[in-house]
Amino acid sequence: MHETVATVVENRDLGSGVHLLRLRNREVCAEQRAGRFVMLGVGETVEGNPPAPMLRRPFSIQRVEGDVFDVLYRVVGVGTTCMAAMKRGRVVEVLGPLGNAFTPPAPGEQAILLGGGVGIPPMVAMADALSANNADWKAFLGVSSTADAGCFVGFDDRPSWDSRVHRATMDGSLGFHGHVVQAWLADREANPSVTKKRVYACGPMVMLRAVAKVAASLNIPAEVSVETMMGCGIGICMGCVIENKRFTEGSVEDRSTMSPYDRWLMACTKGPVFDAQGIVLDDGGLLH
Amino acid sequence: MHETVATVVENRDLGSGVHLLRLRNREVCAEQRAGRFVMLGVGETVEGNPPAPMLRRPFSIQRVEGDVFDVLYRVVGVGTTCMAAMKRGRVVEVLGPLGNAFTPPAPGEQAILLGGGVGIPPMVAMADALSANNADWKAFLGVSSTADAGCFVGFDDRPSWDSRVHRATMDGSLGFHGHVVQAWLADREANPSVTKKRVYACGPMVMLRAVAKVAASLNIPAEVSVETMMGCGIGICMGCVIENKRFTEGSVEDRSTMSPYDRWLMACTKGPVFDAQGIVLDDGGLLH
Amino acid sequence: MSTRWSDPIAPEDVDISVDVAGLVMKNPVSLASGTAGYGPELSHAMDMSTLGGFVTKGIAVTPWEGNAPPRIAETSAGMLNAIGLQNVGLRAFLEHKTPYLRDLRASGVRVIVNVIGKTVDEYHRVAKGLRDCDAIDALELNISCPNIKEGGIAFGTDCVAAGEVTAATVEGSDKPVWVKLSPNVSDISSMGLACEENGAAALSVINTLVGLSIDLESRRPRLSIGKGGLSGPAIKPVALRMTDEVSRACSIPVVGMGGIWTATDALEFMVCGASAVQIGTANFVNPRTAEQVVQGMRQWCAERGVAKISDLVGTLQRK
Amino acid sequence: MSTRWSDPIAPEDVDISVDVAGLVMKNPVSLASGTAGYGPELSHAMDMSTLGGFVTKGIAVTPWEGNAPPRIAETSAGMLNAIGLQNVGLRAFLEHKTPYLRDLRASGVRVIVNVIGKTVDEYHRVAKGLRDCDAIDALELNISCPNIKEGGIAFGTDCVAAGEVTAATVEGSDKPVWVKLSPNVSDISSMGLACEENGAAALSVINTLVGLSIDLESRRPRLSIGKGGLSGPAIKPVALRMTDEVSRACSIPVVGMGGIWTATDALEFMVCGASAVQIGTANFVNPRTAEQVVQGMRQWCAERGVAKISDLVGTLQRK
Ligand SMILES: Cc1cc2nc3c(=O)[nH]c(=O)nc-3n(C[C@H](O)[C@H](O)[C@H](O)COP(=O)(O)OP(=O)(O)OC[C@H]3O[C@@H](n4cnc5c(N)ncnc54)[C@H](O)[C@@H]3O)c2cc1C
Ligand SMILES: Cc1cc2nc3c(=O)[nH]c(=O)nc-3n(C[C@H](O)[C@H](O)[C@H](O)COP(=O)(O)OP(=O)(O)OC[C@H]3O[C@@H](n4cnc5c(N)ncnc54)[C@H](O)[C@@H]3O)c2cc1C
Ligand SMILES: Cc1cc2nc3c(=O)[nH]c(=O)nc-3n(C[C@H](O)[C@H](O)[C@H](O)COP(=O)(O)O)c2cc1C
Ligand SMILES: Cc1cc2nc3c(=O)[nH]c(=O)nc-3n(C[C@H](O)[C@H](O)[C@H](O)COP(=O)(O)O)c2cc1C
Ligand code: FES
Ligand code: FES
Repeated sequence: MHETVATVVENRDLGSGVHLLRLRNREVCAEQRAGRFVMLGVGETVEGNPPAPMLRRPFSIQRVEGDVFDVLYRVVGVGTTCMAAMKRGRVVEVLGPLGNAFTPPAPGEQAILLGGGVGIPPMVAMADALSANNADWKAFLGVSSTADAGCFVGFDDRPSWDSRVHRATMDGSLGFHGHVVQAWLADREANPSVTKKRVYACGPMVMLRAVAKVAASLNIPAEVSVETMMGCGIGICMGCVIENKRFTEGSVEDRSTMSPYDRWLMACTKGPVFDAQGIVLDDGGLLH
Repeated sequence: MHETVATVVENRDLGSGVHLLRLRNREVCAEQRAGRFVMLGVGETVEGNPPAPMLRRPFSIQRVEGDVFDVLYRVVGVGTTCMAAMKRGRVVEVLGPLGNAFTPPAPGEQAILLGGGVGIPPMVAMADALSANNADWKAFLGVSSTADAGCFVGFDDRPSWDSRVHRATMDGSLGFHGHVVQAWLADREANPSVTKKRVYACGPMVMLRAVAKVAASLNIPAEVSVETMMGCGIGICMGCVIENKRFTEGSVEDRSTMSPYDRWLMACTKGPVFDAQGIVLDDGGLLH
Repeated sequence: MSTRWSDPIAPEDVDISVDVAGLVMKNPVSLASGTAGYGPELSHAMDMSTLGGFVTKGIAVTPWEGNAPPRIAETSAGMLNAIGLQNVGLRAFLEHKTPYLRDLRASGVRVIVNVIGKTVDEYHRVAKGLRDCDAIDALELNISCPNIKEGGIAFGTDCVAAGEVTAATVEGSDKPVWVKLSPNVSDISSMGLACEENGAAALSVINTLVGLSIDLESRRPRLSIGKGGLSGPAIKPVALRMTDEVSRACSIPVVGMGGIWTATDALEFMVCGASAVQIGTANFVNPRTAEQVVQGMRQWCAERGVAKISDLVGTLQRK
Repeated sequence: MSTRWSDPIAPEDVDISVDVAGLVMKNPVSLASGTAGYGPELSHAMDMSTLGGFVTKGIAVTPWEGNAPPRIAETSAGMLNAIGLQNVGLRAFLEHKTPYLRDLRASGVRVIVNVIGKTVDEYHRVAKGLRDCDAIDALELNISCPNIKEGGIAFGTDCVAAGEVTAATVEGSDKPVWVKLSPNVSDISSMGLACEENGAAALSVINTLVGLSIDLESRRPRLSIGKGGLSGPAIKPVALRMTDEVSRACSIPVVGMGGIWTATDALEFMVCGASAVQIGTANFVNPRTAEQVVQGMRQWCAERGVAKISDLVGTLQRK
């Protein structure tokens, strides 16, 4: 983890409020592992005042190329609006890489990558890592409509992957008509295989819930990367918690080893990657 | 008075933290009279937050040329630091012109303009107005040293005025060695004249006090433009007050017409121009 | 109202009028006391007839000097003020300020006079002096006058004193009496209840938080008298919390304020229980704020099919 | 000290150590409770040995769950939190957290344990449990626990209760007991006095202001439990005012906090009467804030010839 600054190399508008921000910082790149994220200082700083917005914002690292790392983001509020205005050369405060990382698949396992919208970035990171290791993988990526196809950029930029990549839209305007989990299940049916699978997923809560449910019923191990409201990214604000399913629904033995402190897990340090069956995939309705 | 926006035409660095900001807005220009000022929205605005800094800042209008008006300013804090970063094309919120204006000299009177540092701008406005009316005037302008000579820009840009303009520095590095009031008195001695005089002054409090004292002793009418801490510029915050000398030191008749309400005068609406003998030229030590 | 919104309607079909204890206002937005002078000052910068209401600078029975400058200082997302309630006094108010206010009222804007005093009797006398005045609709008592040192009571932080001053003013007045509560208390609801029990028609929530700002180089307070009142967006979370608390504890209407900058801010106060709102500090930064907030509130309701803005009041969903 | 400064001196010649009721700290800057975990978390981002002190997250006699998310929300120049004092409890603290703290203490950083409880007895038991613990230097009682609904007393807003809980903790402890005051009161000085009279060694001023933030579209509070505590630069003027009030009313030292972002902010608290300061919210935004503030304070003193930083304490000039 580094508390440092990075320089904007590019901030590409991909349409529909989705942008690709490319930042240069060698140290951050050196420590990246698929699933990790950075806290970016996106606000405007005026002497004598805190930046506005004040808190840094968390973003997954999508890809590392040399000493440049990429962040794919969607404009949803004040912080991301500030990001969209960043010009080449601008210096940005960065803390990271933070959090744990996805567990690599065991030898012989096929990785199934499921990414929805701006949840696709960690899947790009996984695909890069898996490809570098010549591991077997397939990706199912979904957005609501072709207008959001900018979210696919990390995969679009690797045409050689095309046979592994399955795109889907909710409205059917591009690729598979339906959501990513449906796309995956349809593909399973069309191309049955006996290879062991391991699922990796990132996207809206509703998608992660579907992933966890399907993976459980198929008895496939699944890891999900969650997005909670983060204040610090390093375990000091205790703001980013997600509910520990072993605490609320665990077995008697599970519970006997736990204290009330263990009900809520900090997503920034214990996560953002969790076993899909280990946490309650619910956000009180305030996040997506 | 207009609540409007203006476009930055130029923001020229004149050295030593002094800048000339040129703003385009036809309506503001149309209502300008020497001595008036504008409230500028100088902060950065980020959605969902007030601008930082929040309050607008008051600046004299130095000169109007067509639909462009000039503001000469010195970087002293957060707001003026933001101003220094403004680029051509940037849109700035403007409220103005505000305040009263200098009383023009009576026919036959000679106007003596005394300006110190970033108090010179209203004297530029006066010189422009007087020259347009072919009135007789002399200006005495002071800065601390030649490094601050950028403050003279409004006069430097009118070489034809040179015979009327006397520059002074506190350290003697340019022009007269001493402050503006000394420069004026030295010139009076060197060039005695019987023409009736009327004094107009703007600058630090210590200078305005000297002006008021000398003018009183010479029995010359004098008007000063004061700079107080302003919140609104239009008489609604009651923040910008200066003490009414007629209230504290006035005659019995004076006082009999006044209520306690009259002790403090709002500089934004009753001023910024006041009779030098009518107000207490003291700022509690917190302004310059 | 349910959490879900309905289909959009036309902006002109939204009823944005509100009723504050029988006083119907054409929209929920007033200018807050001390931030809009006596009326004419702002009329050059905005169309005053677009307002729901207008609250005057505090009026005392005699003119007050106010404090020496500096009277204001900026802080992060806020400002401190210690104007010291400089005011023309009751007589000059009636003579010089009511003509404009009478016209403003005739244009459909509710006029509320903010009242200050150092003793219960002084409040009572202002109330009596304003009897039969046809330029005004209601009184708003400012019970957080910073005059404890001059022998006045801490009306704003003591339930008994707040009740007394309310009762005395109500007794003296022929108009509805609103009481403006101080946020510098452990329990603002009991203050509100004390006022309600003594005849207050509505409660204005909140006045400024007491704060201090200093200049480190000179090691002196930035304001001449030392402390001042904090206002602006910095205090909005405290103001929303108190609006919610008071509106649930009391049965008279609440008028909310504290840091309102946008239509969204104003609507948040209504959802938290305010029947109407006031805008203060924002007027200094953009004198057309109130006009824009009114328009924005109407638009927001139209887009969500809210036909009557007052249906939003106090609809905060709790778990 | 006079208002004028002296000739500059070398930064290394400035004595920036302070003494808080006999506890000597190598510099005035600590990390505030609940904003720096139990210590190790921040050590990856900053050099912890540069700190004057470190205050742990609040510790209760048993582990607490804390609240459901969302637990934090941003506001103008501030943030709201309702973590709900999730904590590992006394036993796990002693077992798992003290080893790191012991090392930290050995590096010259003062370690203060923030204590929470729902009853007087719970505070007392934590104090007793921490007796003889050589990893810590002092206790800091958080008496503004948001647990009134669970049957606890409003320690933070009631002088008698605050005095009782102080006395019981002092009685149980072998270490100096600081009490951290709530700003949500009418008169913070009497709260401070009540604690002083009951044996408090120092007073920490201030905890968070109670606030509310809502999401207008869903008409729900942004925090799961509704209200939360406001911190950050927005509250600095209130915190400075209370630091000044408490330090003048009480004779025990005051530790100031609330919105500190820069060395200037920290020095302002000292001039207003704080013997030392704590940094909270700023750690989230820049985890190296404390380190930079310490350096900045030293530099500032050097430039003005202040040879001993503690000479600045309480030197605010009044008219
Ligand atoms: C580990 C992690 C990785 C993330 N990676 C990405 C990414 O690669 N690309 C991307 O576009 N987004 C990502 N997010 C979400 C991103 O952080 C938020 O969209 C962003 O912080 C919103 O900031 P804002 O100021 O624009 O929105 P705000 O104005 O703060 O809020 C707008 C909306 O966004 C939601 N939101 C705000 N903050 C967060 C947050 N920290 N997490 C989730 N939702 C939030 C709010 O509930 C609100 O509905 C990630 C979040 C986490 C925790
Ligand atoms: C009617 C009027 C006309 C003015 N004309 C000019 C001008 O033409 N050129 C120019 O450079 N300056 C002018 N000023 C002063 C100018 O407004 C301040 O320098 C400016 O507001 C400082 O803003 P800041 O944010 O940079 O400083 P801050 O960070 O707010 O403060 C820095 C220092 O400036 C002082 N200061 C802050 N605000 C004011 C204020 N409103 N008035 C006076 N001092 C202040 C403070 O006491 C402090 O010492 C004028 C002021 C008034 C009232
Ligand atoms: C400069 C100034 C003067 C004020 N004067 C008064 C006053 O005379 N009477 C009063 O009841 N409130 C007064 N207030 C308080 C405001 O009416 C309002 O309650 C407070 O500022 C919070 O709202 P805001 O954040 O929108 O400003 C004043 C506020 C400011 C900033
Ligand atoms: C997320 C968060 C958690 C906090 N937890 C505690 C706590 O456990 N005990 C406590 O006494 N204060 C707690 N506080 C209050 C801070 O210690 C501090 O008093 C307050 O935030 C003001 O300082 P600041 O503005 O620098 O943050 C917490 C504050 C925040 C923001
Ligand atoms: S984001 Fe602060 S603890 Fe996780
Ligand atoms: S600046 Fe607000 S009244 Fe003059």
